[in-house]
Amino acid sequence: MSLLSFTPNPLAWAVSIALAWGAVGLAGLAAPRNVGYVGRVLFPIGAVLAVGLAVVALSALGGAPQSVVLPIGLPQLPFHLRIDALSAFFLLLIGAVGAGISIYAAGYFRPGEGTPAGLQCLLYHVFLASMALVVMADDGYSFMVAWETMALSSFFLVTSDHRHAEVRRAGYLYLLVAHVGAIAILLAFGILQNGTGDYAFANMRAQHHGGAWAAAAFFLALFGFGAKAGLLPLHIWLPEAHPAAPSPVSAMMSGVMLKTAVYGFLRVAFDLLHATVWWWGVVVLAFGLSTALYGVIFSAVQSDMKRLLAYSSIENIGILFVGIGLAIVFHGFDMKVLAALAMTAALYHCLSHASFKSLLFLCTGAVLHATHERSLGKLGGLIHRMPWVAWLALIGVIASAGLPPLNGFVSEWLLLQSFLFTPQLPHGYIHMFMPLAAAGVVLTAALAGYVMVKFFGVIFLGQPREEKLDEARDAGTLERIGLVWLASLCVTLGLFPVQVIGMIDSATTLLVGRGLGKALDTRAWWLLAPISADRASYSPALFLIVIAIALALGFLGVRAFYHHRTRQGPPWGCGFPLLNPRMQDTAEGFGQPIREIFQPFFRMRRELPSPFDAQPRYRVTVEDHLWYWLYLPIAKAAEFGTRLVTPLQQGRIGIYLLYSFCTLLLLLMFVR
Amino acid sequence: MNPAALTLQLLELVMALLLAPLLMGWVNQCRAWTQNRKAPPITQPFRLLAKLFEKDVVLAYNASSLFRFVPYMLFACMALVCVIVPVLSTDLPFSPAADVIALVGIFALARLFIALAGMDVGTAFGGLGSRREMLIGFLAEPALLMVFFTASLISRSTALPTIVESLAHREFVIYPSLAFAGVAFILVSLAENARIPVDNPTTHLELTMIHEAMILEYSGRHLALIEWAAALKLYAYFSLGFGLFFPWGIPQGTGVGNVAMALPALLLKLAAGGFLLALIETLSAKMRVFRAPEFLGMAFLLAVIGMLVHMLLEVPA
Amino acid sequence: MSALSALPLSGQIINLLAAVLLLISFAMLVQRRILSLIDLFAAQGAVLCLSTVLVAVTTGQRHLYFSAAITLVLKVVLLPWILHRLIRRLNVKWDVEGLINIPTTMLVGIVVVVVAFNLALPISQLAGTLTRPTLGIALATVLLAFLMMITRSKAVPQVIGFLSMENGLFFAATSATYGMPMVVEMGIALDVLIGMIIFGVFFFQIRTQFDSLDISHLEQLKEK
Amino acid sequence: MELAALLAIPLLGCAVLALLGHRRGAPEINGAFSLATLAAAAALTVRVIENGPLRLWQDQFFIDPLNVFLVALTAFVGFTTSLFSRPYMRVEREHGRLTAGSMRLYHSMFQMFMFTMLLALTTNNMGILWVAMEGATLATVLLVSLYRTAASLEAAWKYFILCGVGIAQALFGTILLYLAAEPVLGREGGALLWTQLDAIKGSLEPTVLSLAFVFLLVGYGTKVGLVPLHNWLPDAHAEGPTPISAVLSGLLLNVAIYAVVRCKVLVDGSLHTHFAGNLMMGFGLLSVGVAAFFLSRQRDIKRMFAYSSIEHMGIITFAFGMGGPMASFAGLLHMTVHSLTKSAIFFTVGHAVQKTGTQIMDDIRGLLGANPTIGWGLMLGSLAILGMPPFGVFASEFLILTTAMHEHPWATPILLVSLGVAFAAIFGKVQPMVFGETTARRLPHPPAILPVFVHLAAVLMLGLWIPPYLAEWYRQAAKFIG
Repeated sequence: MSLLSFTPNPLAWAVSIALAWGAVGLAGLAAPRNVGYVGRVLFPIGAVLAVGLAVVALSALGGAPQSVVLPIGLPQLPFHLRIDALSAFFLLLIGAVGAGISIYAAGYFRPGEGTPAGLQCLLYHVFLASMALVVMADDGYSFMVAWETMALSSFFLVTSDHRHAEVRRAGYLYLLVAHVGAIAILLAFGILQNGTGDYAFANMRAQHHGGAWAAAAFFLALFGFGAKAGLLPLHIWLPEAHPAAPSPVSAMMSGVMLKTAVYGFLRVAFDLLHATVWWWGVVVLAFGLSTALYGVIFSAVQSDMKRLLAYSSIENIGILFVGIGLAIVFHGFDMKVLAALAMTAALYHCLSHASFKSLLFLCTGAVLHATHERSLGKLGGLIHRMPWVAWLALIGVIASAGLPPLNGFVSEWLLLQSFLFTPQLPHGYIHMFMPLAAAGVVLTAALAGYVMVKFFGVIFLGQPREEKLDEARDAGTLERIGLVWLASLCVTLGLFPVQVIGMIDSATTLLVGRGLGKALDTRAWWLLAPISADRASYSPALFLIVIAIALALGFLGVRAFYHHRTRQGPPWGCGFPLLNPRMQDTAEGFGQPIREIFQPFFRMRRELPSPFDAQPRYRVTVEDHLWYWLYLPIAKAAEFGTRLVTPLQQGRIGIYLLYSFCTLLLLLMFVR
Repeated sequence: MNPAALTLQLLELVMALLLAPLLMGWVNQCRAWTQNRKAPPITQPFRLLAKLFEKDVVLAYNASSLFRFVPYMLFACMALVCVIVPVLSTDLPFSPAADVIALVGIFALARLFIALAGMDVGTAFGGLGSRREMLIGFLAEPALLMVFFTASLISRSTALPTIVESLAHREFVIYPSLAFAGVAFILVSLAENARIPVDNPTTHLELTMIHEAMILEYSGRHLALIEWAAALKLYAYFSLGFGLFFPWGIPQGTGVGNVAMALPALLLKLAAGGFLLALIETLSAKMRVFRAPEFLGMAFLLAVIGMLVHMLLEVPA
Repeated sequence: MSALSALPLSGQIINLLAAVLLLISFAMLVQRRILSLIDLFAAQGAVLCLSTVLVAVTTGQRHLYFSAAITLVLKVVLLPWILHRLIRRLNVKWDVEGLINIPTTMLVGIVVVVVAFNLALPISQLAGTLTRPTLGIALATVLLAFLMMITRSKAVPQVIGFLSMENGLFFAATSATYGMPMVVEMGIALDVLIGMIIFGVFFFQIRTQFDSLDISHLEQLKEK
Repeated sequence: MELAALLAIPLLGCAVLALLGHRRGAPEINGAFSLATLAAAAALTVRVIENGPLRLWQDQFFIDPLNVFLVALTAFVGFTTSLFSRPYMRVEREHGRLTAGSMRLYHSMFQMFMFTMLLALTTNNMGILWVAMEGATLATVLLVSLYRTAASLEAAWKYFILCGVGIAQALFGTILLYLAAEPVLGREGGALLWTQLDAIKGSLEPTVLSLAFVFLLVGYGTKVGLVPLHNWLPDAHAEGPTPISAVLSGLLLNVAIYAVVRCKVLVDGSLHTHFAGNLMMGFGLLSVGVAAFFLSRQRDIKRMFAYSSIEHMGIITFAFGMGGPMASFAGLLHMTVHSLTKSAIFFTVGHAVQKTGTQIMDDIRGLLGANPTIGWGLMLGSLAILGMPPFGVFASEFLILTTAMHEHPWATPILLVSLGVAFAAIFGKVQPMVFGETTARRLPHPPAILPVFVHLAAVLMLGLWIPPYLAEWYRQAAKFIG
């Protein structure tokens, strides 16, 4: 850490970096259509700034909180900014992941696509800066301003290709849900300020709320932040918006923006409300678990690669909230160490998901650029044409499937470890039901593996399903740098959990009052044993070493004792000679078992060919029940509301006068 | 990390590499006997491996580098599992690298790779096999975890050495929960190891095959490695089962005497277990792929009941 | 009874005039013919003027003479004359067809009067004026005019209703407080005059546009 | 002196433009007069900043923190509207939709309208306030029917009748107010002067005042456009020329609210209950709710934004009804930002309508492609009016909602639903108009984009930083609004 202490004031640095992002964005307007300038100059600068932010955040993680009051904002309510461990943690996430995405984006923009590059540059950097400000904001107003600026800039980024109706629809849905969520958050702040008129978080922290008020604030926050994060009934915008956006933006939204929602929730639930009621946690956990299952099941039946990833993001958010819910439960029963364990799992998963999901989204971006195809049904065999992207994507896939020795597994492992303690909860029912939730988490993780096999296998393996895929080109240099950066993040996070947990321990301590630091077995730097080595341990480094040795020995052994002769020939396929690419398993086919098993989850429509069709067609569409059960009824209710008020304005002046007359009389009666 | 332990660790690995094909052979023999067939020699799997290693590899034109990488990866994963699961002693230097949860992770990692390999050449069968394999996988994992949960609730640990120690070296107690968990574990093992009634390791019938469908395109040394890895997997499941449910005979120390005592116990257990497997395979029929969820759902249910029973009966109030 | 007899004669006359005012209001409410409606409006203005003069005489409030003069000029002479001219120019002498039939209107009107009286009761007890009992009648006049505007489907009667409402307000001002301050009175009068001119403009515009003054043509702007 | 100029300049402008309004240079003359008015308002503001509140001409006029910023705002929006109307009205004239006479009427009445607004704001006399409010109706009613189409005629007729009748109720209320005050202040004591009334409000008879307030609320509330008295508003906004829609929405409604607030202060002082506030909260909520549901039915763009004005008036009324320093502060801020934002929106709408030749939203597409500045103006304006930070509308909504959440939590679900529905409706309609493939054509005169972005910049600034003296005025005004 001494290396990093060159920054005397992390807050000042972080704010300057946010401002510098703004400046970089504005510089984009100087030559909005000059892709070379915007891409090769401005975006790399943004990436360097992001790295700087990550460094600053690292140095702030261990340090004391710092705060500053800016001379802008409302008169009694200037902008308060503050960096404490929690903000620093999320700044680290934004910086580290943002750097990879920025450098990738530098190579991504091509002339003549949608919104001018300069404008995109502005929006992109405003987006980055607003995310940084969200996690630094220390009062309700500045938080909301940064929060909505973030929503707005990302909305414009999502709709940068606004000539397509479905992109517009996606953007609309996104901003609508975001806005409704924002109002809920705002109301939560309204409760938290407790009539003092002081919206600074310091004041909210000091307030004491009655049970009902606190619960109201908590659930409003859950609603508001859940809407942004994509928690179950409010997830509907996510699979629309993320695919519609340009890939770097999808990566940024999925990888980073969703985490700001998690940040907001943690801030309100733990820091401001102190999360002392255990059943809140049960509710959060239930929502999280159903979100995770829902997300992964839907993800498995998608046939658009970006939608698939978007649903997978929903799943991961669900897992995150499971961790948070569990932490609240433990915290509510005052089991601090266990709360710290669950919270560490959640925070770790934030980092993990941010790195691997942005990596995967960027890979889809590369594929999209190379092939102009998003539909899984038209891809295939790209590992031959795009080996860089394919192998880097494989890292993301393994991480996303939650497999050792990469980062996805670490957080999952921590989460399951904390679930193992749930039978100790001093409450009937809960201590019996909780372990079942663990099974749900495992089911989710296993399904995630299914999804990832489908994702990787259909895109990169097999034979190309279309002729034009033969012309696909691998990602450019800048794009590769971005991908490698993120992939190495995944690997680092996967291999050095002890160090990473040590780093984020201050954030955990801030949230639940206790870190894992003391409980962490420090017998060996390579061994992760959160409670004690007897209890459970995991060492990814050792893991990797053993596998590597076994791999090498196996490889060399076979060569040494036998031979390495290889012949090439046509595929065997049980002796079937007329193999063509259309005979491969399709994305739909791969999803078929899931559709069968989880049939009640879907609203499915199938068009089966009849035996006499000259051109037989098979089509299946899978839709979300919630859309029909929840959103359309809401839309209908709104429609009903409109129909209800419409007679008020029916054109006849006599009737209008009658309204005034009746109003007057009614009020006069009322006064009497 | 003392040299004795390291030696023991190596010994355990070598033993696994040797015993795994033998176990395969033993199961096949038992099956032949129970089915009134003439049994092949117990070393038949070794001969098969040797033959495959000798043969040339025939690669499809469009096989990718991933395809050639997977057999080694698979083999390495299974080797790692065998390093971790205690069979001769609980004092293994590599054992802390992974607990039971991580073990599930390794199996899943191997599964992911083989499923990807199955899709690589782009035949109709490969993809089909991969998808079925993943289907079985995601159904089996929660059940397996519940089994581990029960076991680790008893021993308050997920580290395998600790579980084994707590069951084998504390005073003897009957845990009814373990009975349920054990049955569940057997069901999961059958599914995970491509055994009847979920899969049939000996068939190449399109409609039913799962594991074989994925490895159709492999040949020569690649296929040998995969077969060996499959044998290792079976062996690993056996030793896991013994560690969780019949840990008696696994010593704590690393002394020669301890190991000498542990080896016969292991062989005995393997022989019994192999026979049991053959018996199950003989007595049951392969079921439709879509019955697999019911089958594994049953496993899950049993594991959960086991856990609840543990909470009800075995936790001192 | 004793309260009534305690009132001076002028007060009693004003009460009578107020009653007449109310009567005229009712008459306007039920009147079908447009020309008679204008006459009634003029009569209402005359009564108003008379009562204002009477109050002025009784109380010695100078500025009330002025108000009375304005009323006389504006509401008895000028506006009826303009209306008559308009009617002639626009050639709209048809009978007025109400939206609600007349007995119903009358019933509603009676209810409105009761309400108005009851509302005005507590207020008028506070007023320090001679004419305070008539505040209820003023309010009733306003509300009846309102009712008339609601029930009429032609432009001219609606405007007359509007003007009648203005009368009621004026009467209220007189009865409650002996009139508003001069500046305000002037302003109100100016507004009424300009309003009337604009109404005239409108009549022509509407007539040019729709060939009639039936405001049922003016029901196109609505939510569908 | 400044006040005299402030009132005389528009009056003079009215006279001059009545003569010259049809000439080529008339829009410039109009702009010059508006600029002069703005200068006078600025001078007055400076003087108030230096010397504090003023009372002039035997207390007949007064400037206090509540109306000084409204005066400045009115003059400012009046000026920017005149800038906007310059190219707008030229295009209308060249398309033959307007005659020379109507140009004269338009310019003259525009100045007249400004005069009545400023008079209503600065007068201390509740009676004059009424006269000025009625005058504002009269000045604009003929402008609404400027196009002489059937629809515009109908709109103007409804506007006139409904507002006329409404304001008549306000007169009755004023009379009752006078009735209550006369015994205390006497006839010569200036019983209609607000400052006097304010001084003795504690001794006013509560019964009379509560009745008076009902009449005043219904009367001025009609002008504010409170549901169910709002029916004239969408018609008038949609059918008149767009500059008039801009000033109606941006200024007239503000002034009407101002009148209501003035009355509320007196009633509160007399009653010592929350009666007036409760009434206003009720009306406010009803307006917000009903207007929000109306929004999604709209096809005409100006009509839609008219309903949006009703919604925002509802929010402001609710805020003032809630009372307390925070809510009143927010209400005042909301008045300011709403009037700036809404007029900016109408400016862009005006240009967009001229470009596409239709007010039907389904036929307006791809403004961003046709003219990026108009497109962005409309998009940003709409987002601002929908309460997206960092625009100022959000600042006030933030304060209003958070205060409501604490003090009247029952109201927040209504607000939440209404704001959500309003967002869905407006944004759902604006987005396809701005985005997508274009349908617009070129216009002979370059659009007046400056006013739009000046307004939006001001609104943006108010969201992030409120100038100290403005904040101070708000605070002081909020203090006596209570």
